[in-house]
Amino acid sequence: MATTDIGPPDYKEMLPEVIAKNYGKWKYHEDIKPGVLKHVSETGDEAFTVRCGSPRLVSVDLIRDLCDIADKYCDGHFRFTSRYNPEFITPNKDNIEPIIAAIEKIGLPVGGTGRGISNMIHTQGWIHCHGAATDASGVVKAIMDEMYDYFVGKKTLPQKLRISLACCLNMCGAIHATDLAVVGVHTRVPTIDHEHMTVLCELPTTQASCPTGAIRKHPDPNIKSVTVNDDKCMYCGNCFTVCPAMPIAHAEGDGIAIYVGGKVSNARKAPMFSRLVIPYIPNNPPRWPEVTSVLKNIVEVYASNAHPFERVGEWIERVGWERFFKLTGIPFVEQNIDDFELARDTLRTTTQFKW
Amino acid sequence: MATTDIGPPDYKEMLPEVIAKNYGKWKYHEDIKPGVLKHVSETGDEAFTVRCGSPRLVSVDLIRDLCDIADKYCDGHFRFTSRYNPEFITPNKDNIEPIIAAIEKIGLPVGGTGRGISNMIHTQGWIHCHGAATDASGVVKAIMDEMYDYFVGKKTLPQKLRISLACCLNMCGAIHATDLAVVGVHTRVPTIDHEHMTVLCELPTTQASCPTGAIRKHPDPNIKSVTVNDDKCMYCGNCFTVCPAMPIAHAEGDGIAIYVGGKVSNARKAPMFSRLVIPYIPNNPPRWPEVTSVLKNIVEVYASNAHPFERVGEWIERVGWERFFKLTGIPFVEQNIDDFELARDTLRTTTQFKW
Amino acid sequence: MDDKTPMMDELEKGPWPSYVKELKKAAKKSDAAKDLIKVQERSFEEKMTMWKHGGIVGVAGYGGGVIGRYISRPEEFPNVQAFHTLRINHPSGWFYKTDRLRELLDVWEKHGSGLCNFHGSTGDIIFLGTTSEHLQPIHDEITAIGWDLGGSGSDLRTPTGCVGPARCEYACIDTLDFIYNITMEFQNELHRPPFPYKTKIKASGCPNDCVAAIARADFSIIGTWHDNLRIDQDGVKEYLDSGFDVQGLVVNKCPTNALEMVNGKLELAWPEDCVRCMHCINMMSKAIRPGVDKGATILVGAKAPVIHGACLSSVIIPFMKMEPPYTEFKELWLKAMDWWDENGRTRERISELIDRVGMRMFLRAIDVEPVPQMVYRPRANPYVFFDKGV
Amino acid sequence: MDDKTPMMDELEKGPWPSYVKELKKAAKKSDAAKDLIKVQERSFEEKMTMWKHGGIVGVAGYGGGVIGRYISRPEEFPNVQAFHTLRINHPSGWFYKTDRLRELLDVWEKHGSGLCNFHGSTGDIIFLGTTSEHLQPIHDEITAIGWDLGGSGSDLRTPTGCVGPARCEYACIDTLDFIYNITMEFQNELHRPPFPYKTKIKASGCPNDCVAAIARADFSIIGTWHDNLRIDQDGVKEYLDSGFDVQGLVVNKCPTNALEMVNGKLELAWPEDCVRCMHCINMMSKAIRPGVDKGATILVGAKAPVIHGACLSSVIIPFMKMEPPYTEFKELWLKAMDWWDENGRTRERISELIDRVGMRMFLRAIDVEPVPQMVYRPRANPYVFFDKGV
Ligand code: SRM
Ligand code: SRM
Ligand code: SRM
Ligand code: SRM
Ligand code: SF4
Ligand code: SF4
Ligand code: SF4
Ligand code: SF4
Ligand code: SF4
Ligand code: SF4
Ligand code: SF4
Ligand code: SF4
Repeated sequence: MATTDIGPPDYKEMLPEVIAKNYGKWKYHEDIKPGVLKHVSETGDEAFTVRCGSPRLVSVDLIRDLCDIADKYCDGHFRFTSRYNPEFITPNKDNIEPIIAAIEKIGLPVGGTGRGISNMIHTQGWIHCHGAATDASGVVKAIMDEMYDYFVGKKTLPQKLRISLACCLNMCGAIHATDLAVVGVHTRVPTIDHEHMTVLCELPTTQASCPTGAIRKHPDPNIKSVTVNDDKCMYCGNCFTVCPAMPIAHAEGDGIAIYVGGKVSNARKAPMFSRLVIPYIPNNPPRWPEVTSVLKNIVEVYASNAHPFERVGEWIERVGWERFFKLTGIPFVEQNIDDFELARDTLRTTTQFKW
Repeated sequence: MATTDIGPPDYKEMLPEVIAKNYGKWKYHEDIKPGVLKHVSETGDEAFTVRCGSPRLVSVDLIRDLCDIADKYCDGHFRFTSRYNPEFITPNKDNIEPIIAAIEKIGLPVGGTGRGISNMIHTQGWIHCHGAATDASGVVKAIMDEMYDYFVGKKTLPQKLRISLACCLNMCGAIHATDLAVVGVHTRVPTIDHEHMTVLCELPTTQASCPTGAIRKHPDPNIKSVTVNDDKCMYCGNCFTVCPAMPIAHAEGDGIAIYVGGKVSNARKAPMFSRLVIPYIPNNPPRWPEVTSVLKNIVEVYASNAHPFERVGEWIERVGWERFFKLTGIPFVEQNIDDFELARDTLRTTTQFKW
Repeated sequence: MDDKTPMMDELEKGPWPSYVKELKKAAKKSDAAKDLIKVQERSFEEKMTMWKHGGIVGVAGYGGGVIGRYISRPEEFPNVQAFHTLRINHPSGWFYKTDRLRELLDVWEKHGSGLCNFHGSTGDIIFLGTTSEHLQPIHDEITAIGWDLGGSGSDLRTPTGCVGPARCEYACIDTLDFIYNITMEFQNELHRPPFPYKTKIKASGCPNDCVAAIARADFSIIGTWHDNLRIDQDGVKEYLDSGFDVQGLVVNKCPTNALEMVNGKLELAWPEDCVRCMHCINMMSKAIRPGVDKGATILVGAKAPVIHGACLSSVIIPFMKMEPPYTEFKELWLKAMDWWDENGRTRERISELIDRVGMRMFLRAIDVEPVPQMVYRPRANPYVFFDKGV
Repeated sequence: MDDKTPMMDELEKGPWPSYVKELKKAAKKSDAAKDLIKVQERSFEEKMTMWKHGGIVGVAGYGGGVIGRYISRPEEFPNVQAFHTLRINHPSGWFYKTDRLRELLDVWEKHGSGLCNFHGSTGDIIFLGTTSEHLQPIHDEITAIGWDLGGSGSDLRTPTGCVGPARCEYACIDTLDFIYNITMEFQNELHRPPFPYKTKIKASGCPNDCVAAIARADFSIIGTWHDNLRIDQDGVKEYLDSGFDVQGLVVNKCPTNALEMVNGKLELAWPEDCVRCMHCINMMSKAIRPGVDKGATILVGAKAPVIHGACLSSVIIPFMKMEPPYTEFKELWLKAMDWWDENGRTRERISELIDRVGMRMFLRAIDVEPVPQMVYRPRANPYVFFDKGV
């Protein structure tokens, strides 16, 4: 009989000494330099953190390399952040530079703190998921190569800027509230494999899966299958999630949409959803140059227009979306206008707007 | 053969001389005193306007009295405002006091301009409508007696405050965007007159009329009628509007709800909807004292808390609805929380709030 | 039943003018008005309306303009057994010449209760209470003296506009002329209900929106300007000299911080940020005025709650010049009506249709390109149609 | 088919660390990893995923923790024919001791591709790619060394919390202890999918919300305080002396204007207006701190778009003390789960159920009184239920 339900290891065992000792006693922190934080405790203790980037999809060897660094400088402990970044914590200021050197030696960039761009939250993409409308790791690599200077602190921004990616509308990164969201999208109606429908799928579940009610029973009672009303289908792929007999991926139709201006922190403004600015960019592996260049443009326009400490969404809401489209030169198209369930609240019910 | 389609009289014939002459040439205006405006034209001409209140539901005699005043002081012209108030316009400053005296003589109050409370937009109520869940003219009289000082300028407010009333959810005054809205509401499920159903009503229309889909075909195929799912019915009375066999009025159940904070002007803030603050107050004719006292309370709390030139809704949105409920002492109840189609957008998706 | 009406009598008291007094004045000449007081008293006692659904009544050749109304207890209130209302189309801006108005009142006194609403909340004069036999004579007699019925039923309702250029320095469009022009042009749509449901047009001369167009009309025409507002520094000086707090009450309250005080001058420092909200103009009417390139923003969709909740109108055309004969507007409106007519369900207002099928369908039908001015912000959900390909 | 992977090779270039290099490292020891590179190259060529829907695979006694995955072209890529992932529950706060972690990696290298995600976007360690036969042995071996699977399917997913008191001066609750405590308490709910659909819990120590709880968890626990934030004037002076623009960057940016500079002192002049947004604290961590009466705001409902569009969590309990054993929270959560379980449809998240039946039903089920803190603003529509009478 297998052991079950033992749960994860107790975190207390995992804490570095300086952390265990000063747990709950931290007083303030300072940004020492890009990638390096100093936290000061009420006990007078100091903890220095060195953060670095990671591709997230890693070999066990890379993790072992990280362990080596931790063993050498951090009493055998390290952690990851909520955005996949390894962090090395030490009470010893003199360890900072050696840790940085060790990190750089294994090919990782030190950075990701402060007013710049941290690592991208992302998902599986073509590496592992059956539903992916675009790749994840490949696109992320292309984007982060472009944004590198903002990670390592060579360039800074008015405030933190988060980029996230999900390879389909399931949005596994929950990236619906992020400064820049990159989302894989289908744009073709699913095809239907009537032959395997009943073997592979439960018809009522399949019908219920459709947000717009586009899926109906097949009109021919002899065919135990469904039909899709093309006019109502907006290619969300939710039917495919529950029913493999409705494949939706399409080499020419699949691609990427860009959403902008979300945030989750409650600082200054309440959390905001990201908003669709570019409905479709075709997949263009291995470097998705159209995607990287629109993101670069948005980041630069933000950098030169926002007030200090203003997140992307705060800036846009202050100046207005009409101004955002003007400044970035992104064309406004019918897809930008909501027509789903809460659409009405997005319509501009005032004469107040900018030209 | 009757004459048809001649339309209303040409407005040009209806204009007072000073208006016709300075049409489109007005330069600025001044508030002379409560109820009196002065408009100055680029030609140098001046027009003085004296505005007064009216019960809206009037006899021809009262209109003839107004005509008399107009004949005497305003070259036989006068107008009404979009809130039912008669206005007398004269180029002659010396006419102001005589006009005021004449107006007061026929029992009307001079006022309704500037930062106070103007006449109430309202509807028919028990005077004429079959759907009324409360009266209109009676409630309006009771409220305006209470608000009189704000109309005649004895008391002023931070900014204009509009009160409107509709006697059922059809909201004929379109009062969904007014500072204080008084709305007649039913709170009981309609009864069904199965016997007369098919004579009086079209079944599909009746079913379609229900916003929540509470109306179904009668399960017994022999009964050509409908049933109502009590759990889904929120007493909107829309079924009764299209189907007389579904009466919904109920002496004990009918009453008044209070909505607060709407506006239509685009000044400073975009137009806003009024929001439910008190879901139900029983009808209490002839003076609806519970209604008048809650309105008075809200007006006074607004008067002593808002910034200058801040409308009710602007004030509340600035300080927060939690503060509004605290300051007014109005209890917050489950009905205040939206559960209709756009409910999600009203939920507080942030940790930012006041205690 | 006794004839005492204590609750009605109570409402004769108090400072606000009393409608009960009006009822009583009318009751002196009209039995119907007399009964109406009793009806009202009974409603107060029983906390219920005494009225039934109206039947179909009207005048020859028209499908609207009359609301049929019957009492539920004809034995008790015989004189208001039938008590219909007529809606009389007001002149633009609700201006009246007394002789013309008196003629109209005379007709009503002859044929009805002598009670009326000045005005109904759509904007008509309401003649309140008469019997079926009188309807046609009333119509014949009022048309003979140059008046006509307003709208009711599934038609274009009586359009209304603010006082505008007649007495307001802010007017950016000629609301009176526009309203009169379209009322005359669309007499057929107004009198013979051709649509899936009612539809309304209201016009305000500026964003203050004094006829509440944005809340109460399917088509809301609101005056605005496309260039910069005009500031007269002498005027500013006057305000400053008078002690008026220009910085606190004007500059600081501009919603987009477009204004600035520079060396005692008030400047539209960021003209491209001005959203023409009117606040500074309202505060300093002697010193600040709209620009000179005037026109209107056209917004669509306001209505009351039934069925999907109340709507405010939303921007469809950010800027349209509004000169007679208003061809551009009329073509737009007719295209919109055609589309609604073809696609709308019974009792579905145009905003509900837009909600149901999507704004893009509406824009295509009226040949209008999407612009960001139409929305506060783009969609958050990813449920996007590409029916024209990618 | 040739073995060249030019597009993969391209992604070895550039300054950001390359996942392709990681794949290649793993490929040295694992044929599956080797095939994975080819799979990825083929996807790049064909612009399509090569993966099929997963079948049901798992470990004894558990209903979750494994995602089954098969390749659509087993002939072409035989070594990834089956390529399942395991989700390993991380320790609170993602802290690791290297010896414990190395043991875990060894198990994975022995039984799988040697590729992993540190971490998955829910927060698990993801072991990426193995065959069905290896699943049970992996589980047996990791439990033997003190690790366990995380969640998948219709269960409580692996809860996560921010670094909190371990290294953050802002923490108002002990996120690490709380997450560990509930993870242990609800092992059954985590391993044996009992619900209509997945459900998530995340905890952040303060409103900065560094685990995005408000956007990514059905239950979002966010630290806050009920008294006033604390200002140390010596600290303020230091900032001022350093030339930091306290007025412009802090006072002026407070969303509710609760702060004021008075004679060189920074004061919370309107304490009742502070909405604990963290901005001033973030800006001046040496001078401003949360209050001392600490606890959490509990918000409910965040999720991704499927089916009704994405949701953010909304306030359910404005303030709850969070002390071990967290009984109040656990009772609340269990009541909510019971209600969801009884009323939720298949694949309906709790926020979708709340939307469908109304917040009042949820509040009644969890015995919570409505308070205005739950909403930005009250309803605008008049469609109100009175099922408990008036
Ligand atoms: C380490 C980490 C928590 C963890 O448990 O892993 C963390 C740690 C800190 N966060 Fe964070 N945040 C972390 C993810 C987040 C997230 C979540 C996310 O990015 O997915 C958010 C919400 C982002 C959003 O709104 O979209 C987040 C919003 C903040 C904010 C609010 C920023 C704002 O103004 O909106 C602050 C305050 C600030 O930056 O001044 C903050 C501040 C901090 C401080 C300064 C807190 C402290 O005193 O120690 C920490 C160092 C910040 C830095 O990186 O410069 N942290 N922080 C996470 C690092 C992620 C990374 O590797 O980049
Ligand atoms: C006469 C009338 C137009 C008409 O065609 O009949 C009118 C006339 C003027 N309005 Fe108005 N408004 C009139 C209804 C409205 C309405 C509609 C309503 O109340 O139903 C509104 C929208 C109200 C709302 O937002 O809910 C309205 C919002 C304004 C505003 C914006 C106020 C604000 O700050 O929100 C101004 C500007 C101001 O007050 O400074 C304004 C300003 C004015 C000015 C000063 C314009 C001018 O320069 O002549 C006029 C005199 C105002 C006064 O009463 O002190 N008028 N005004 C209407 C008088 C109604 C009445 O009898 O009380
Ligand atoms: C007379 C008037 C109220 C008043 O006392 O002023 C009125 C009276 C009625 N309205 Fe209205 N509406 C009146 C202005 C409005 C307005 C305001 C406006 O036009 O600015 C609205 C809100 C704006 C809108 O159009 O949505 C309005 C929204 C309704 C509705 C709800 C329509 C909707 O789509 O939500 C109904 C219900 C219906 O159409 O079945 C309605 C239905 C009715 C009916 C015909 C009752 C019915 O169920 O058929 C009422 C007849 C009452 C009677 O017996 O006299 N009435 N109605 C107003 C017309 C007077 C006039 O012509 O000047
Ligand atoms: C592995 C992971 C992505 C990653 O690369 O990090 C992932 C992968 C999958 N998710 Fe997810 N989700 C992952 C975190 C999330 C998150 C983020 C979070 O938890 O913070 C979300 C958004 C938050 C939420 O719960 O709504 C998320 C929302 C979804 C959804 C949409 C659920 C919804 O209600 O909208 C689906 C669709 C479904 O459940 O059928 C989904 C379904 C899936 C499936 C199982 C595909 C499917 O259709 O059944 C994916 C398996 C991919 C594979 O082959 O490996 N995944 N998924 C994440 C879990 C790793 C971990 O345990 O640490
Ligand atoms: S976002 Fe979609 S495609 Fe990507 S991992 Fe999640 S379910 Fe799979
Ligand atoms: S892709 Fe989405 S919208 Fe289209 S049929 Fe499938 S579930 Fe419905
Ligand atoms: S609001 Fe309702 S009850 Fe009142 S007049 Fe209009 S339809 Fe009749
Ligand atoms: S009153 Fe409204 S909710 Fe109730 S059955 Fe009638 S239409 Fe439906
Ligand atoms: S809407 Fe503008 S133009 Fe018309 S009356 Fe009001 S302030 Fe004047
Ligand atoms: S009109 Fe409004 S937005 Fe424009 S400058 Fe004046 S106050 Fe500012
Ligand atoms: S959420 Fe707050 S307590 Fe937790 S790490 Fe972020 S700033 Fe610190
Ligand atoms: S925490 Fe936020 S709301 Fe409170 S005083 Fe500081 S900046 Fe203002």
